[in-house]
Amino acid sequence: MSVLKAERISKFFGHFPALRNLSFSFEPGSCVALLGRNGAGKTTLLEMMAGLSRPTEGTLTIGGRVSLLGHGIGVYDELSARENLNFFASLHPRGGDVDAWLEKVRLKEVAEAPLREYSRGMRQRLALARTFMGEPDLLLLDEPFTSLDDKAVALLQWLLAEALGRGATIVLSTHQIPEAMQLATHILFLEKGKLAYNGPRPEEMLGDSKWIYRTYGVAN
Amino acid sequence: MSVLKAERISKFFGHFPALRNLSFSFEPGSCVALLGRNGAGKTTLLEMMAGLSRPTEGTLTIGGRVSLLGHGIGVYDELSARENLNFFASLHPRGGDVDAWLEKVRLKEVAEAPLREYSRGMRQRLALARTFMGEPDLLLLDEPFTSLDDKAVALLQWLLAEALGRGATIVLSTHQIPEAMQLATHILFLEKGKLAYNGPRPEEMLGDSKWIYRTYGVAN
Amino acid sequence: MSDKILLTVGLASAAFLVRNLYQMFMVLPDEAAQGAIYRIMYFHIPSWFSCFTCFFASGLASGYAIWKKNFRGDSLAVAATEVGLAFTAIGLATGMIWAKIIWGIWWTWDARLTWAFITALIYAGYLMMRSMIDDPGERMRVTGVLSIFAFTSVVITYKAIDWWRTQHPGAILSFRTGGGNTDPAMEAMIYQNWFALLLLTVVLVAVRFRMEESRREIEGLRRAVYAG
Amino acid sequence: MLRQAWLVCVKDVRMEFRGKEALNAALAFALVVLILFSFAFDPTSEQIREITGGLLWILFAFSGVLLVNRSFAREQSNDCLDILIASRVPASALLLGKAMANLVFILTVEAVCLPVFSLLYNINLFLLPQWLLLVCLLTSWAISLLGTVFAAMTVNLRLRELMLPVIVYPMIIPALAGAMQLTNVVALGKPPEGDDLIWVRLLVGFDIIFTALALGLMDTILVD
Amino acid sequence: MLRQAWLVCVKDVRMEFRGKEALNAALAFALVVLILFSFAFDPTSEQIREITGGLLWILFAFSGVLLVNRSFAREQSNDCLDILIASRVPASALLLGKAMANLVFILTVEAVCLPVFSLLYNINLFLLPQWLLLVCLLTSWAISLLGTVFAAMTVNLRLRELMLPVIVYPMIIPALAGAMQLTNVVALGKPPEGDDLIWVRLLVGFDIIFTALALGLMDTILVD
Ligand code: HEM
Ligand SMILES: Nc1ncnc2c1ncn2[C@@H]1O[C@H](COP(=O)(O)OP(=O)(O)OP(=O)(O)O)[C@@H](O)[C@H]1O
Ligand SMILES: Nc1ncnc2c1ncn2[C@@H]1O[C@H](COP(=O)(O)OP(=O)(O)OP(=O)(O)O)[C@@H](O)[C@H]1O
Ligand SMILES: [Mg+2]
Ligand SMILES: [Mg+2]
Repeated sequence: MSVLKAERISKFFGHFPALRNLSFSFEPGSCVALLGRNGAGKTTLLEMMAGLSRPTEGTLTIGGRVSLLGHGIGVYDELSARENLNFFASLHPRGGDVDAWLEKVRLKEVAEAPLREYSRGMRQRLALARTFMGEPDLLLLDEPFTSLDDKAVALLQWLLAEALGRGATIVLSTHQIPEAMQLATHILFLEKGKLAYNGPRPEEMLGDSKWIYRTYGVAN
Repeated sequence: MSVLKAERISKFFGHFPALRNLSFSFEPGSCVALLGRNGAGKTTLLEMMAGLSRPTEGTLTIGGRVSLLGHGIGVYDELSARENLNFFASLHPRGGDVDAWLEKVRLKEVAEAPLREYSRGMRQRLALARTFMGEPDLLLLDEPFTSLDDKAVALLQWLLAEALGRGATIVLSTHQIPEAMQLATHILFLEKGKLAYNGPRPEEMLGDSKWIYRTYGVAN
Repeated sequence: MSDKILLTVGLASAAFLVRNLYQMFMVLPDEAAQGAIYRIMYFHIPSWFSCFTCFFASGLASGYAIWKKNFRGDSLAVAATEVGLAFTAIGLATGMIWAKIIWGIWWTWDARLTWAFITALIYAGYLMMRSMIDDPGERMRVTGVLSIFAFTSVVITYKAIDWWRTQHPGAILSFRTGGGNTDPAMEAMIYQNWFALLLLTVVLVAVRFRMEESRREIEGLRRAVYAG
Repeated sequence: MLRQAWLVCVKDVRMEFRGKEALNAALAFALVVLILFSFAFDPTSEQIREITGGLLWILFAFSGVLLVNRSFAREQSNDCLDILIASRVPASALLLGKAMANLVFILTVEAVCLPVFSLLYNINLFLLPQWLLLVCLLTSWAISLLGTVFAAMTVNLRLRELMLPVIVYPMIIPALAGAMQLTNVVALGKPPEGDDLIWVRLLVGFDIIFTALALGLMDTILVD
Repeated sequence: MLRQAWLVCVKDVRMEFRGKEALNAALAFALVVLILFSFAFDPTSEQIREITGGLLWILFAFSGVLLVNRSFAREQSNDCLDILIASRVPASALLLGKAMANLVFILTVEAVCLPVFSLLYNINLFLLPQWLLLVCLLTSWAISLLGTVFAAMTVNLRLRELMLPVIVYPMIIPALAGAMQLTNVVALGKPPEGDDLIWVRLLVGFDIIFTALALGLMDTILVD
């Protein structure tokens, strides 16, 4: 079961407050778009959810199996696609069906070749398989749409929809708002480390990406 | 004077043809959007224009002062903003006015601090100053909109417009089509290393980013 | 610690040192075998004791800092390490001068000397490492662990004269030898001077600790300004 | 935890033995340094017997640290380390797994270099193979473990390839000193006895203390 | 071209002397290896005189390559090298500038290590300072130049930190062998004469040939 709950968490890098006093909680099946300007604290928050760092203050409760897609793709260049997935699957009791996933991201034919012979798109597809495999309860995605072409964006959106369908919780940060708005059910909007908006996705965001900056952003 | 002319250029990585038989030429004052799916060859082409690699076949003629903004930001973390700009300016006879540029990207107050204390946005602004300083004739930008927030995108677009205004040639690759279409005068559309479209920006692209994939892309 | 207490401790340490110097040169006689130069031992040995004390404090403070995620512990650890390194330098310098006079060479590679050098290098590495890590939290963890690991080398340095046959003299203090081969007045002087140096250590560490605290504060403020 | 450590170790070993790039490079490095040594120290003199252990273990310490450094670079190139931590693999399992894999690599380098050294310098090192093996195992574990711990800690450091030796070499000197001494003795065909047994005990103690310290502290180190 | 080389050199030196991180680390590395050596070779024996040159130049070769490696890593961290090439700075200017900066760094390390070595090993190396300086200059330029050339070539290699020593050490062995021999002679207070002058000529020739080769070839190496 996925739980995602933050109570008054803050994160300081030394004296510098990267996140201040955030509280939120989300139900399973939510897709949360994490928005905010450069340096607002999106990556910091996601890394904290992933367990890569701990809050300086407050408590962050995360339950269930967590899966992360950060800036790096998180697969090994020296292994083949199959070996990669096998390794990540074997780390968990409920690892996932490697063959089915190779099929899903259309890498079955080249599954034995080492990754360094893959093109960028193929590596990205493998990274997506690695992230979504094994039915994780909480998916953490940091700018997942970056440098994806139209097809890859479609694949990612399809995977996201599927995960939402089986009740997973998704948190994704992005600057490419239109791509994210199609699926987002909630929005967390950060301004300089503070929570400026936390709630369901407003209708206005569908057509107008900058609506949230104008409405909840600090005038500047 | 900026010249940009390719005659039947190809690029092979070993036996793999990354680019096949491209010919194009652009006038000063053009803003060329380089589009194509992941692995189509955009970065390869830009690197060739930048002189980082040479075509396997064909000739590529580049004239004037070239300036590149690749995936990395291309400034030194150990130097201050001013030292960075001074260094890059000093490499060229017509280097550019460092103070004016520090002002322009709003880094004047912190110009003496070493870069590693800067936030991501500040580093990006400095990278933009480095790229646009000294009136380069040919600007090569590889996915420049990636992970920029709304303000940074606006700054970049303003700088691009200014450069176009004084007659520079711009080539930029991107997957974020709406951001690029506002300025683009021409489009180079690559499909698996081949030139699928080369010409002025069609009106249709303004509202519909995927138009070019549908119209000139190989069915798939 | 308030300025007043610090000042008092500092003055006490100075007064004590002056008194000790008077005792050393005016009251205590020359040593039988070495002559006048033996007096350098009143600084050599207490310096190493102070140095070990500092490194021990650094290890403890580091452990506390990691365990409690407390940056004050981290600041204390740097302060103690730096002052400890200063005493290492004094220990090395006095030892080398002594060596030049007694042995005729500045240095030899016996276990005690070598390990004293290794210890100095490890703790210098600790300081180097600090300057290379920008993130304060990571800096605290990494150098904290380093400080804890490094203390093993202090232990080896201390025990080197027992474990190996060294050119460096063996134990002379009665708590290690069981007593008997050192003049009690001379031994007492060692402890008295150590006490004076310890007072000085407290003052130095406290001052350095404050500096580190405000440096951290400034760093944070600066980042906050730049991030905007 | 042991299962996950084993998985990590198997993955690392498989990755390396796939292309053998780092191994080959480390081997080549060791051989090149061997040649450098032959210019620095007259290799035909009898003196060379007395410094056999010293040469060998300096060599192994150098290439060992290079290998360890590489092993974390591999984990870092696509941010794989973050993924492992995010999917709740305990840091101690990671450390143990990687340390075991690095042990395998270091032992491989030693397995090649020892006979080559014997041949080139005309010194038979294998008079007491079981003792040699013991010394190699104990010391290589020390190098691998401490190397892995500090590589894990310095994984984000700009100057890792420079700082890693600066930190690791002084820390493993006790183990190296023991190994040098024991190798010298064993190369003469004498089983260690008397004073030399202290070095064996030192090696064992060193391994135990640091393994315990590392496993205990690791979980707090990797996550802040 | 010389102007640009000078600019690159000044920039590199300024960058390094700002934080002195790599220099400090290289110095610490050299000192640590000095200690390692003291365990490996009986440092109190008279024999040590005969291997002084060997020890010193192995030390300098090691830390030199680390410094050179670092100097390119710095260029690469934000893809700055690409920017320089793209803005038509000739590769030979880049090479020359970086080689000069690296020479400064290596000489700095030597300037600290030589007195420390003299002190610790109780050997006065400064009996003929002008000869020592000459040997240091010639050999350090060889290390710096060849190191910089190969670092430039391997700049995109995954295994650079491993491959660089493997390639550079064998190439500079002639220079190192000369330096070792000459340092041994000079440390005895004898100016090189007779057979030893051949080594001086070898060093000079080595420097000239490789500088010419590097400057000539560099423009074709960096761009593929
Ligand atoms: C550079 C050279 C030297 C170094 C690095 C050095 C280092 C040390 C160290 C680390 C201690 C530790 C204190 C302790 O044992 O608790 C010490 C103590 C001592 N040193 Fe030295 N030392 C040096 C030279 C000398 C010389 C030349 C002499 C006299 C000939 C000397 C005499 C002593 C004595 C008597 C002690 C006290 C031993 C005890 O009872 O614990 N040292 N030295
Ligand atoms: N390790 C660190 N040490 C010090 N400051 C940090 C560290 N990591 C992040 N910061 C600071 O914390 C703030 C938030 O950074 P974060 O990376 O979370 O922003 P972001 O919202 O992800 O921005 P972007 O859209 O640019 O990715 C920034 O001001 C950054 O400079
Ligand atoms: N150094 C190389 N060696 C071998 N193949 C390469 C190399 N660089 C690129 N390629 C291949 O050339 C093709 C074009 O790559 P390129 O990076 O130019 O694509 P791109 O259009 O920039 O894609 P993206 O949108 O993902 O950035 C890809 O199939 C890639 O695998
Ligand atoms: Mg981010
Ligand atoms: Mg690209």
